[in-house]
Amino acid sequence: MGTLSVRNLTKRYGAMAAVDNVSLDVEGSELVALLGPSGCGKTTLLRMIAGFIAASEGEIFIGGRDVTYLPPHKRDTGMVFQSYALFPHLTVFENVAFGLEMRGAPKDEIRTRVGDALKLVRLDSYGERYPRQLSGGQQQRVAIARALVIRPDVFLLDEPLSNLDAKLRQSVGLEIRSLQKMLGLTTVFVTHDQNEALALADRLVVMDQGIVRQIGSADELYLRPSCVFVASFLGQANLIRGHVQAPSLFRTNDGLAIKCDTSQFGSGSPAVLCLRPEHIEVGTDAAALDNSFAASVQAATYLGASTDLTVRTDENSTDLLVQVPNKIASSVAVKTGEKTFVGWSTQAALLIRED
Amino acid sequence: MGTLSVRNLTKRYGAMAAVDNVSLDVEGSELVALLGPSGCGKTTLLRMIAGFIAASEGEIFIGGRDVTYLPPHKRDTGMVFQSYALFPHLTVFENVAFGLEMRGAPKDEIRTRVGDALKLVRLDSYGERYPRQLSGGQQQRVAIARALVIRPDVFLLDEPLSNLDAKLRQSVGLEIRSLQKMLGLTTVFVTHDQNEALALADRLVVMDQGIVRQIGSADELYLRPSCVFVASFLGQANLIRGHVQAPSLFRTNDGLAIKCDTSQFGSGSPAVLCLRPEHIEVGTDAAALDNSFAASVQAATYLGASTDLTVRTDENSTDLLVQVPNKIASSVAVKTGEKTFVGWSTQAALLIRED
Amino acid sequence: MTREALIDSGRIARFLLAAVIVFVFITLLTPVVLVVWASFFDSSFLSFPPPGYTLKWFAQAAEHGAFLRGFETSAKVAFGATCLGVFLGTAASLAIVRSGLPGMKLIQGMLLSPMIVPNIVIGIALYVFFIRIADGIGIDLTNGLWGLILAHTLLTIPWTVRLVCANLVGLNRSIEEAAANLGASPLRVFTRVTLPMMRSGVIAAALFSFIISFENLEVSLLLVQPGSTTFPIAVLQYLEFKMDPAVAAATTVQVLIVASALLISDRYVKLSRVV
Amino acid sequence: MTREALIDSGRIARFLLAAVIVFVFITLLTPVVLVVWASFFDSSFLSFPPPGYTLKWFAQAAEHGAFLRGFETSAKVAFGATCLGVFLGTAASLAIVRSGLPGMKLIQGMLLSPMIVPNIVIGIALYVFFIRIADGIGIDLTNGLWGLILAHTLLTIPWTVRLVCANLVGLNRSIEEAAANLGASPLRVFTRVTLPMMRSGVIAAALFSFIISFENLEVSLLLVQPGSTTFPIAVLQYLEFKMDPAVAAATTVQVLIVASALLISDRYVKLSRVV
Repeated sequence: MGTLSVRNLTKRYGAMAAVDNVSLDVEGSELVALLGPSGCGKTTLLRMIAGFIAASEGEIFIGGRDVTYLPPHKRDTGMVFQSYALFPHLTVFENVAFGLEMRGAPKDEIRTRVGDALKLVRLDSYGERYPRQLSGGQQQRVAIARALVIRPDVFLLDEPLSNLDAKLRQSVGLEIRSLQKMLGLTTVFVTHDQNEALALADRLVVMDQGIVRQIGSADELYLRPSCVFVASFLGQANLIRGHVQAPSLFRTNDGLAIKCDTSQFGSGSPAVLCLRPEHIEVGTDAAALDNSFAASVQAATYLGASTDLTVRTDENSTDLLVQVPNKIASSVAVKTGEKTFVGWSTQAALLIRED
Repeated sequence: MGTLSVRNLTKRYGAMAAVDNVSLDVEGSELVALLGPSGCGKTTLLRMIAGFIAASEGEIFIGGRDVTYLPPHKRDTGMVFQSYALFPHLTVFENVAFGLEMRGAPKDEIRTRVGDALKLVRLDSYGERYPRQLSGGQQQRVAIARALVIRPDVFLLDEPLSNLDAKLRQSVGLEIRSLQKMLGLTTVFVTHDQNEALALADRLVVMDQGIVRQIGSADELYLRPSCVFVASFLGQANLIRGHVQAPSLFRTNDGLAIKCDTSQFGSGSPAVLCLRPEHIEVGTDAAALDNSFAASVQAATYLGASTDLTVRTDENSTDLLVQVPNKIASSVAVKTGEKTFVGWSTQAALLIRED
Repeated sequence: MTREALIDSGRIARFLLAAVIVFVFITLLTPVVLVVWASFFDSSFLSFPPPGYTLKWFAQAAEHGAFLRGFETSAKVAFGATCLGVFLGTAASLAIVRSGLPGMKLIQGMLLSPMIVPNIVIGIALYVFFIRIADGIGIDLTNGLWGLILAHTLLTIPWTVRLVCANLVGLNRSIEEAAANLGASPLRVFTRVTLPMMRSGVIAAALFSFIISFENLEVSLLLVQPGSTTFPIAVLQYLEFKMDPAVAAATTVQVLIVASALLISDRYVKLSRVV
Repeated sequence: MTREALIDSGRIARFLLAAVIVFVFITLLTPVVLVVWASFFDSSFLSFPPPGYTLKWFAQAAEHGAFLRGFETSAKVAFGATCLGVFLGTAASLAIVRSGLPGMKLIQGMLLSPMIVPNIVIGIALYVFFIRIADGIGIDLTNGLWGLILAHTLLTIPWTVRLVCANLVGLNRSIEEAAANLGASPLRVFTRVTLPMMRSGVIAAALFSFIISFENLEVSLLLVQPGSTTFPIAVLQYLEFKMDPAVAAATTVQVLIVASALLISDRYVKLSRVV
């Protein structure tokens, strides 16, 4: 399994850069997710790696080999398309065998390897069927087998779960992850779904408007987002604008004074306070925390495992979204309009730069 | 605002019943969500209420009036379609005015009421545009205004959020909810998305294969599901088959003995144990709970606000999915393979009937 | 492969594609160009190369009464056949697409029937049929405008059904349901929503029907009166006597009229989406 | 409204829809039925009602050499024009759909050009053009099979482009990308994936092309040799002498052949999806 290395890659359409000076290294056997809203350039980047879109600038190396100017059929990447893109006129067996045939593999070897690949995705008895005779999840697995059977240097997946229904999405996702780990595949995975990316990837690349906003592991991105975009794209966040008033003291535009680590910012400089809803405590216990305010509950939405509260501070009327886990034992129903306290520790309050 | 009452409603296509003997009462100003997987009959039921599908059996009353055999245009329901179904050849103003024109309202009244409706959905300056000139979210709001301007007896929404992207979905959902509350609309809302239903509805109707599985508020359905289907469809659940061995003692098929309330079941009868992942504790503290087992962590998936663990009991190797909230203060990273304990209180363990 | 080689191979592929298109379209345009060119030849026989150029054949064609009368007759027949064919064809399309009856595919296949019978034989069959009608109920359709219109309607219906069905299949049914939901009776749903949405398909059908009817020679052959022939038959009859650029001139005028009609309607309905 | 009234109004609507379909299809089928019926008439002139029925006209038609020779010529011409037209038209379609060049819509509009020029005039233009070619480079196309084939290719190209483009637009481009990704060179992508996926469009185009060419009378009028006319021209020439059921019999045979060809190909490509 090779590594993948992308250096200063840019794709321009006229004045607009769909992918803007992106550099990225994917280690052997690593699964990296490209994550971002639609139009952020993640699919363009994947298609540039596969060779379907020519680079305007920059280089792509697969296993140390410069493939920037190679056509797609000479790149040895195995791609799974969002629409699966199975050959409708070929059987499942013929679909999976296609890549080996193109490589001129002998008949016997093709039969063995296709059989193994179909066994890997638990479709060994489906070889004679045509794609239209399979369910969406089965078609997906054929597409995976077809891409894997050629033992690609890099495994590329373009929103592979987006055409599956919710329950299937989770199990197919875990299946892809376990195959990837078992075979040690260097993998790039495009998705717009943050939960998918968090659950499956070793590292995440968050993109927006063609630019890489941040690269890191799930907890790095979630707990230390580098910018407002990443903080609001991954999970929920209370993002409150203000400025640093004094060392360890942040003043929101609403006027609240909040104790937090301001070491990255000069006094007086503007910043955004990022507070994750599940890091905020509500109730009388909250009054003892580093930051605490008298507040009232404005709205409560029961979500099964947790309840989302909208809490408004008495001082300066700042609304905060708070997530309270619903534990059986401590299932104290919160009433709308109730007077209470909100609070959070200094560590829970993160200051980030304005975008 | 009228009430809606559906009595023993059935729709058969040949031998197959798409909607099977459904009864449902929706109070005035109540928002009821029809929830279920695709093909469960929820959309058929909604379309029967609107009059697009004729009932095979049963009755539909709107505000006490029997509308079972009325054609759609005489039912006074206001429907928002999944595809919005705006009239492409009419402007936004003309789209919203359509229903009033059909009712022969005078020009002046139409102008005022359409203006008010557009203001309600914050599109007052878009009257002259055509639907194709609007974004998806804006089209959605035009569809809502068009359905509301006729002051319908019942407000019907067919997967209104499914064509919007994730961030918009939440805000449009909350907007629909606040309009519905403000105007006191009797509302039926079809969705396949459990979070949407939990967040927006007063009561949920869970359907499967044309049958109503359970009707109740969000926490009723989540904490006291009546069957395996509801338990697994709403949120995540560990569902473990077994039988009642003695009063307050359940024996799983794997052989684990679990203390729980067995009052609804006779001794020896088969049942399914439903354990919500967030009701299970992991760690040394768990050893003190009503049910506790020595166990090891098999896999951990970081999800931002929480971490999903797969934990296997040492005794009988039963795998359990556990959701641990990620608190800043107690962020103890769980290592795969680590020896620990799992446990849960008697109240957390719910026995339900096999489907 | 270097960057330059990659770009070059892309260029070659694009060049080949462009060459095929250019070749095919030169082929298709050759007759039009030849006809328009020939209408300016200053010679009394159609032959290349021309000794010189003149405009006199346009005057000549305009003075030849049969061309003018042919134009008039063809226009009337095409108008009638278009109205009738579009009306019936649109109704049939609605029935086909909306009824969801089984066997609809078979019926769609039957639309081919006017194509598989040689048009000239359609003409004979109708001629004999019209004689029978004249004998039976005393309405003589054999040599009047109405006989031609009815005959041409057989050509316009299949085009209408094909184009309107293609348009209808793409329409979102729920838009009509929305209208009903807002209180529109079935008739008002049809007039206020269905018809306006079918507009582009119906206009395209009308255009094609008109052109198809106007150009048709064969179906009309046995059904025209000696004094009032259609334009294509006038051209045929003229060619039996002489083959001079006047025919080309008359055709050029006709091509110009049809082409401008197409260009004008393209402003309202994008033809490239329906052709 | 009671349940019964609702059901009744539904029944009425369905009845009206069915009535329109039946009426339109009776209209369309009338010529075919008349022709087939007339081929059994036991009278020497086509007239209703027949005095009796006979099979002798089929024998008569088979013995009439011009019909047989016409069939052969038409079949050869249609085959040639289909091969050439489908080859060029398919290449042009690929270029049109895949190049994404601007101005493609204009070019698609030009496909109409053989429709807006009367076919008989296309025949003249080509006749004159072929004479010029014969003078210039010594290849005489004016009265051979090749001239007819080239002329008919002008009719088959637009049908091919229309049908193949409709088919290509619906194809998922990423299937070809998947083939390239699996190591197929552009040529192998085309032969192994693109061509097989275009199959239904190309077959439909070939069928339509063959029928259109086989039935065409007008383009051929000036281009046929005295000894070797096409079938429609043989019919026209026969009708100049007598109008007896032999013509109907010959046409019935031809309709049967074409209809069975359509039915057989429907097993491989659903015609109702491409027509």
